[in-house]
Amino acid sequence: MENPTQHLTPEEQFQARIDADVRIEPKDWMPDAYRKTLIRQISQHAHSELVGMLPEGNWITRAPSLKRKSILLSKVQDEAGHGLYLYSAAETLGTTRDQMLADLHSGKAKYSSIFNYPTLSWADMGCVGWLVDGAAILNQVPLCRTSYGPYARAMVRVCKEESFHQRQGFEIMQTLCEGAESQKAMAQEALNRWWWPTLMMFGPKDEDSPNTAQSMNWRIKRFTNDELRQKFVDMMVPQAEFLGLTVPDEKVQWNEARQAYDYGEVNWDEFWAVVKGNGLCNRDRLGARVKAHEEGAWVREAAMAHAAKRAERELVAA
Amino acid sequence: MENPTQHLTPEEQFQARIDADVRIEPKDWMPDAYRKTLIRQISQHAHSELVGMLPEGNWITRAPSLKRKSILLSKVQDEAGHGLYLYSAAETLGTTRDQMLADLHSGKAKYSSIFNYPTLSWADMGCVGWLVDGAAILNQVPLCRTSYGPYARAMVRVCKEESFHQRQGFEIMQTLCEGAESQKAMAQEALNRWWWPTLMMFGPKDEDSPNTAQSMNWRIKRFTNDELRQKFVDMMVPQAEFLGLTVPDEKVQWNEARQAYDYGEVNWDEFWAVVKGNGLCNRDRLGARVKAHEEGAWVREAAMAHAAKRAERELVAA
Amino acid sequence: RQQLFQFVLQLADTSLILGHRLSEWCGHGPILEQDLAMANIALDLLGETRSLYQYAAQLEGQGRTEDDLAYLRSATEYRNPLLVEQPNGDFADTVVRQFLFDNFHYHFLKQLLTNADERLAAIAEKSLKEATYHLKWSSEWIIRLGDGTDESRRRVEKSITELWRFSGELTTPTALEKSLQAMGLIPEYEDVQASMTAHAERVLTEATLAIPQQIFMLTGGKDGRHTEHLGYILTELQYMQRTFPGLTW
Amino acid sequence: RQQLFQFVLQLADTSLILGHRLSEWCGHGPILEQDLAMANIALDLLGETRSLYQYAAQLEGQGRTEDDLAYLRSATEYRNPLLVEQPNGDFADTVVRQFLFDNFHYHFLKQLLTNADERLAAIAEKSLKEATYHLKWSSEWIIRLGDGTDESRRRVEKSITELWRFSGELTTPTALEKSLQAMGLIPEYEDVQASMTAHAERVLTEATLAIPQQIFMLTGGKDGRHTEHLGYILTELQYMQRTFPGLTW
Repeated sequence: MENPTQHLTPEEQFQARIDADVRIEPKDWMPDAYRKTLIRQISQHAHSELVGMLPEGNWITRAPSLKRKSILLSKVQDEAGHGLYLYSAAETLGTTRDQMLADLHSGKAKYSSIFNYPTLSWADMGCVGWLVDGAAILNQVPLCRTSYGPYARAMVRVCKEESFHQRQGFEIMQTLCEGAESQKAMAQEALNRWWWPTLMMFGPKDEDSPNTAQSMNWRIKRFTNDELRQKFVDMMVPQAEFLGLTVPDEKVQWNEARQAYDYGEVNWDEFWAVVKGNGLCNRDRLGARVKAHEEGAWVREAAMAHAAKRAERELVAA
Repeated sequence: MENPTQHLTPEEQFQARIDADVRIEPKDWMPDAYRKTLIRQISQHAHSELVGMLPEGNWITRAPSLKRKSILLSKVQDEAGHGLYLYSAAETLGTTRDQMLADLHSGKAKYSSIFNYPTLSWADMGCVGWLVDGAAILNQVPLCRTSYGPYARAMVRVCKEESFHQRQGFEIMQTLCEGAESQKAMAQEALNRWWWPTLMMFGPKDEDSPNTAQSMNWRIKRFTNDELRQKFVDMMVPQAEFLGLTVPDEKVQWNEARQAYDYGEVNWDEFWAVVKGNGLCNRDRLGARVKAHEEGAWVREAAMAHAAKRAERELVAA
Repeated sequence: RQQLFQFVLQLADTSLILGHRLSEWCGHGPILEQDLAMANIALDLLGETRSLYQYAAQLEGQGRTEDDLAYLRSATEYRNPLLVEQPNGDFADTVVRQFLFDNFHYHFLKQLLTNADERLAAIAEKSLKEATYHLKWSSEWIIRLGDGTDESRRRVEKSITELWRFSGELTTPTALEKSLQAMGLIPEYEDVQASMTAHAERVLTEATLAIPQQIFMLTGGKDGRHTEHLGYILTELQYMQRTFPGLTW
Repeated sequence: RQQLFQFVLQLADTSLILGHRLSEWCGHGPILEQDLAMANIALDLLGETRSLYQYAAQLEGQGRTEDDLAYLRSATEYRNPLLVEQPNGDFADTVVRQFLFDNFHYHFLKQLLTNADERLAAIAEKSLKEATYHLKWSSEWIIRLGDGTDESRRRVEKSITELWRFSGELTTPTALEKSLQAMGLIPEYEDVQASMTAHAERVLTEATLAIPQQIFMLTGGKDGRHTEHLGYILTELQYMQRTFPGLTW
């Protein structure tokens, strides 16, 4: 019997597999643009995990109890782990971690802009977990079904841990909101600072996001930015109410017709400023990473030199 | 009429001036040993001011009130000033600040061992002022009448400020001792740590101090170590009693016959260990100075290069 | 009155944090004479801080003291501009930070001399004398470093690139400042900015350095949105008062 | 019981301070995998800290909690040996500090397994598994750095010179420890030291490094006489609890 796909071009065969929800694996043929887009997307995600260690790492030494200190350190450690899975997933597409890091350090590669906001109080550890991880999960859960196999599998592990982190963040907020007046004020102040930046995490409005169609076609993106942003608002507004906190947007109100919350307009000038490197922490974040990398060079060289010596000795002994 | 000193050797003439309490000035002839001893002594004193900035500097950022913060910063600044006078005084003997600093950094030149003890609580700011400056004053007041003019004049300024600092230190202790239980405990704990090290500031016992005789002969030392140590104990024990604090030496008691306080034996092993570089802070102190000097090299070079350019331009313009 | 209180607090926080940063150099400066100079500037700023907090406490009228205001407010309650909380870095960073601040401080205080609020004018008068010296010190060092060695030039250029973006906040009025300006209680920043630009151009030209152009200016500190550096300053600054509340030292 | 309380507190302080130091690396390590490894060791030490403080609180019987013991004691009340409060320095400093501690920790815990005090023996049993891995990690890094490049060798030698003088305190019994040893409640340190020396010789030989000789050993931390580093650790560690006493987080 004739194979129905044999007259198709490789591109058509590729798209047919995607449309049939068959996973693409490293050795499969794939269009260059797909490969490049994925490398950009996965490495950007990996860099976000790496840079994302910094705003939370900022409070490890000041966590208010031994239990919270352990939980926070453990969470940041998980982020390092996510970074590792994701760099590995990206490497299956023919790049290297060194190359990806070089692109991060030169500013060529991006990471999530949310990490260019500072963490100024302990309540920020709550907001980062509750809101930032909450937004990340909405972005990421669909990626567990993304078309590229290694990425999808990495995301399954990442999402499992992220939802755990999100619960921990919510629990920090809840403890504050059930605590003293000073704690509740701290929680509200943090929410005021983090609300809008997390809405920006879903990216520009759909009309300003020209690559969405292609990415959705390739199933490396499954919802539009505005769809996800709406989902987020609908999820978070009731949670804020539950906590007794006020979302800092006067336009937030339930729209019975849409069965969704209306909300105000994001400050897109701020969004683009931060993307372009003009956030409060862009330089400090990238500076910290570059410093760690440069000051660690001799350690990496030593480890390689020792491994080489050892391999040679084993060869001689064999 | 015949000059009665004209048949004397230069050495004898020099000693005659000293014995007559006539000041030696930079351009006067002096024996090499006198010059060397003085350079060693003055530069050691200058280094002590410089290194002495560190243990107190350690609490400037943590001072408990704005007033105390200002007083402390001002005090440490005075020490920098003392360093300057003393380096200048030493330079009149034909050395340079660069040379003296090089000797400090190489470990060849010493500084007062007391600064190798750490400052661990705010009460240490009290003890350093009250006890350490108190001991320094006893050592230094006689030096206002020392035989070498520039040194004696520098010491007049230094002593005036030191006694001001000592009063401030005592006042810190007094405030603590009149304060809460926690403050009084802090004061006692600090006294426990500082008492013995300050007794060591007067140097080894007379029998182990072979250079004392020559120095006294040259009038660059006017009392023996043990004489000064006894004076210190006699002065401080009643002050501690006044504060309601207990000197950490069970042997301290008034000796009616001697009209002085008896006191216990200093731990000379500890004394020599710290002198030899094995105190708790020797490495950190010297390390901090070397670091400041090395990291400041480019600044000093820039200042000199600019001054040279400017001088040249003025010459051309003239 | 409440607005004036907030503004005086902002000025006090600013002097305190910069003075604190400078005091971190104490004992670690590149030249003993400059250790003295930086301690001196720090002391002047601390003196100004105390006058301002004392006045603020009086304006507030809630019985809080200068130390309560300095030691018992959180990072998000602090109102200093971002510039002054930036780390000391190397000596060039410190000099550039100081120059940017002094240039504002001097020209701002000058305008404040004729202020409608007499107490503020009096504080300004005392501080202006000191600020005159500070600006001279930092301007001269900009010139020395810019027109010194290749290394010093490279370093000071780097510092300018890093820190210039914090200078705009000084003369960008917040809602509070606009309101006080509208009441004529504090000077318009356009005038201050014009004098600052003229002075900066003169100094950078003499230093053979270029004035940065088209810098995106960061703001937020005067509204309590700080960089992460401030938190660490406060852990040290406030540790004793937080640990032993209500005691006399 | 009071003495055992003091000793358990000393062990808890030790794990806490070292864990805290390691946690400072988080996000700044030389290799992502080593960020993970150091965070892991820090987490193990924090876990041990909590078990120990909980036990100490119970021994004391005054109703203090683990957090009270960690967050509301001053530097001079802390009883950790000086080694663990030393700054992270470069990666070689951290590795050498860790190696010196792990070598003690592992051999000490091993002796503690058969301890008369069952609770302490139980904590030791759990921690020993972790300490085994820690010692493996730091020993392997000593070997890699010693027998790596010229630079890594130079750095690790410098770290050994700087830090070895803090190793003696670990096995120099204080009055408290002597008293507990006399009661047979904690192991004699001679045995621990012998195992440590043997292991250190094996590792340094493989690393082609010399064992330092005739080092003057610094002590004091276990009696509350610390270096100045501890104070700064505590300003950060304790800031929140000092600022908001008695709250739940």
